[in-house]
Amino acid sequence: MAEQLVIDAFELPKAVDEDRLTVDVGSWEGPLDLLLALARSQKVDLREISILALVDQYLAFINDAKALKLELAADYLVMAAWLAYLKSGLLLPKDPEIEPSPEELAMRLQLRLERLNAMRDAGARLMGRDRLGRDVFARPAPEGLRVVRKSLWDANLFELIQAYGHVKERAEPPLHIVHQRNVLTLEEAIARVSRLVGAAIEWTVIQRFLPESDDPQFRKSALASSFLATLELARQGKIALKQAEAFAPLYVRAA
Amino acid sequence: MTDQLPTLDPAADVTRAVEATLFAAAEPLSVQDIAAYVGPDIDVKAALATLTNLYASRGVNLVERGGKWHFQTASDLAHILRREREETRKLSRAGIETLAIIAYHEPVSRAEIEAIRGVQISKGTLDVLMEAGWVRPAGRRETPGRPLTFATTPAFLAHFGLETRRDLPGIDDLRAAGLLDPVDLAFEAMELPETGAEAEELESDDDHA
Amino acid sequence: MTDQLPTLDPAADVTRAVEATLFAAAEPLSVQDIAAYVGPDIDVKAALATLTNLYASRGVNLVERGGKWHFQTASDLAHILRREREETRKLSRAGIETLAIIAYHEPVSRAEIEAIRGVQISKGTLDVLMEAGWVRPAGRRETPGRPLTFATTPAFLAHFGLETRRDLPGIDDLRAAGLLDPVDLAFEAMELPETGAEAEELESDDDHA
Repeated sequence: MAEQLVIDAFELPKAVDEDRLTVDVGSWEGPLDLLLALARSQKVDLREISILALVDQYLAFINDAKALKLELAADYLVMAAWLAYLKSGLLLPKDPEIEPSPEELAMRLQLRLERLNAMRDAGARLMGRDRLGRDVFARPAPEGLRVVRKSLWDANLFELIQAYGHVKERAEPPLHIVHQRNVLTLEEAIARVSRLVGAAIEWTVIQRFLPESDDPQFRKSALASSFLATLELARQGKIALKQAEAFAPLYVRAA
Repeated sequence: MTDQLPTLDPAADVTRAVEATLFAAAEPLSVQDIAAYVGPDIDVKAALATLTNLYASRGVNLVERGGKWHFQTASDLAHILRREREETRKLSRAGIETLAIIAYHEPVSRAEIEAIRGVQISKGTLDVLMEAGWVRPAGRRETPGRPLTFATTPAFLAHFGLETRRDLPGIDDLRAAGLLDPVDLAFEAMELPETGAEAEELESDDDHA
Repeated sequence: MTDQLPTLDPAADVTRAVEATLFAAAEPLSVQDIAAYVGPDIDVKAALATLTNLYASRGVNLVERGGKWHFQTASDLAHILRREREETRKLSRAGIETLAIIAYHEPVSRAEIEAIRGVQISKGTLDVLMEAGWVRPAGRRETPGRPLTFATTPAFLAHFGLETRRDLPGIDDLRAAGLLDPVDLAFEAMELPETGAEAEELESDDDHA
């Protein structure tokens, strides 16, 4: 919890419009940047810096800015408040109940300043190097190296003959052949039903007239054909049909 | 060799300056151009002579063209500076169909290929087949218009593992192998993207328009 | 000098070929790139060593940057060549610092850059660095939120004349001083005398939040 607070205090508010900031408080990029500039003005190694003096410098700067009626960005004021708190903590007699200690907070601030300072120096040293295109130059108009792409075309015999097959098939009118299927044709069914009914006077359920088969598709076909056959034979007056209700068994007898 | 030691002598420094100036220039430079960089009191011509000599046997030479100087790679090394990269590419459907028609019907003219395919072929399709080394022009047919005909090459037979063209299976063989199964065609009709590609190829083929 | 005579010896021919390839190339080349041009059986590294040595004292030098090789003008001749050349567009202070942080800490996330700088990175800063070709996205960190990280490119090394990142000015000193470690880590590493003596676990107050 305490650790979290420390981090929060140091993670400075971020909703800063850089343009406005430049107008308001000079060329500093946020409070940490300003603090580093002030610290460097102490002209000592950052490790030797007096955090108390630094806090005073910062607060004085903020006060001056206020006196000049410059509009200060919120994060500068938050930092000022936080530094004022830090200062009081450092000056007042030690209170062991305050965690983290003001000394720890001061140390963390110093570590942050050292890191920012190190990167600022590193950036300056990078920029000072002999840079390609500014101090040293590559050949501006090289002949260039050419890559000649040579295609190896890939196709196999199967693809070749399959392609030819497709061409021929597309060019010739397609011939559609329906596969032989195991069915009982209507003609067969009419012949079969009329033969089996014969002169029977008993009502007989239609299933009795169907041929035996293990093929369920054929049985379905036989039932459909035989049903149509009974309708046709009834129309011709050769047989009579009887059904008690829808989906009830259908009975057949000679007329 | 002297050019490997740090140069202490002023002439060498001048040579270095001229060398760097020529190297960094986007265009060939005249003696006056160079002098504008290295300074007016410098014997640019002497430096150029030194450099020309120094680079004469190197991979890079200093050359003069029309009073302007520039570095260029040695002409005998030109073959190195182009590298061939082989890429395996799949023949398009139009390509393989055209190749098949040529193989089965050779010698065959472009119009005949189109009649068999039922669609026009783009110029690029035959180019690709000839680039692959599988198809060659096979003389003109003595009919009106004297159309150019095409035939396959020995490289075609070699690539497809055929002794002769007679090894190509006949139409009946194809049908027996199921390659002419109408179901195949039905499937093909469903492959819309392929149909689209074919149409695009036709659109881009403006000499048939 | 031997390099002024027509070369008959194979090693010299190899050196000439590597020289011409590098000279003609529009971009710095790796050893593999060069081998693709001059041939696979060539000792490119030996040729590069020979050329580096040969050109060391010349107006043009052969340099290695991030594993890639190119010729460039000698840095001591900058004063001659800088004239009439437009200064490369000036990088903002934010841009310079961000570039330095990425170079010295890579791979580094945006939040980590912001933690060091104490301000949010404004929108264009990373864009400018990436547009210059100096910074690239370097994958996501496997921590909550999977933040994207950034790192420098070979072009960064080439531009700033660095053979590798180990040549970054002062990087060894900074690392030894712990200045490349996060504040938390650095703080834990420090032995604060009073921590052991006085710290008692207490409820923290939060009125300074």
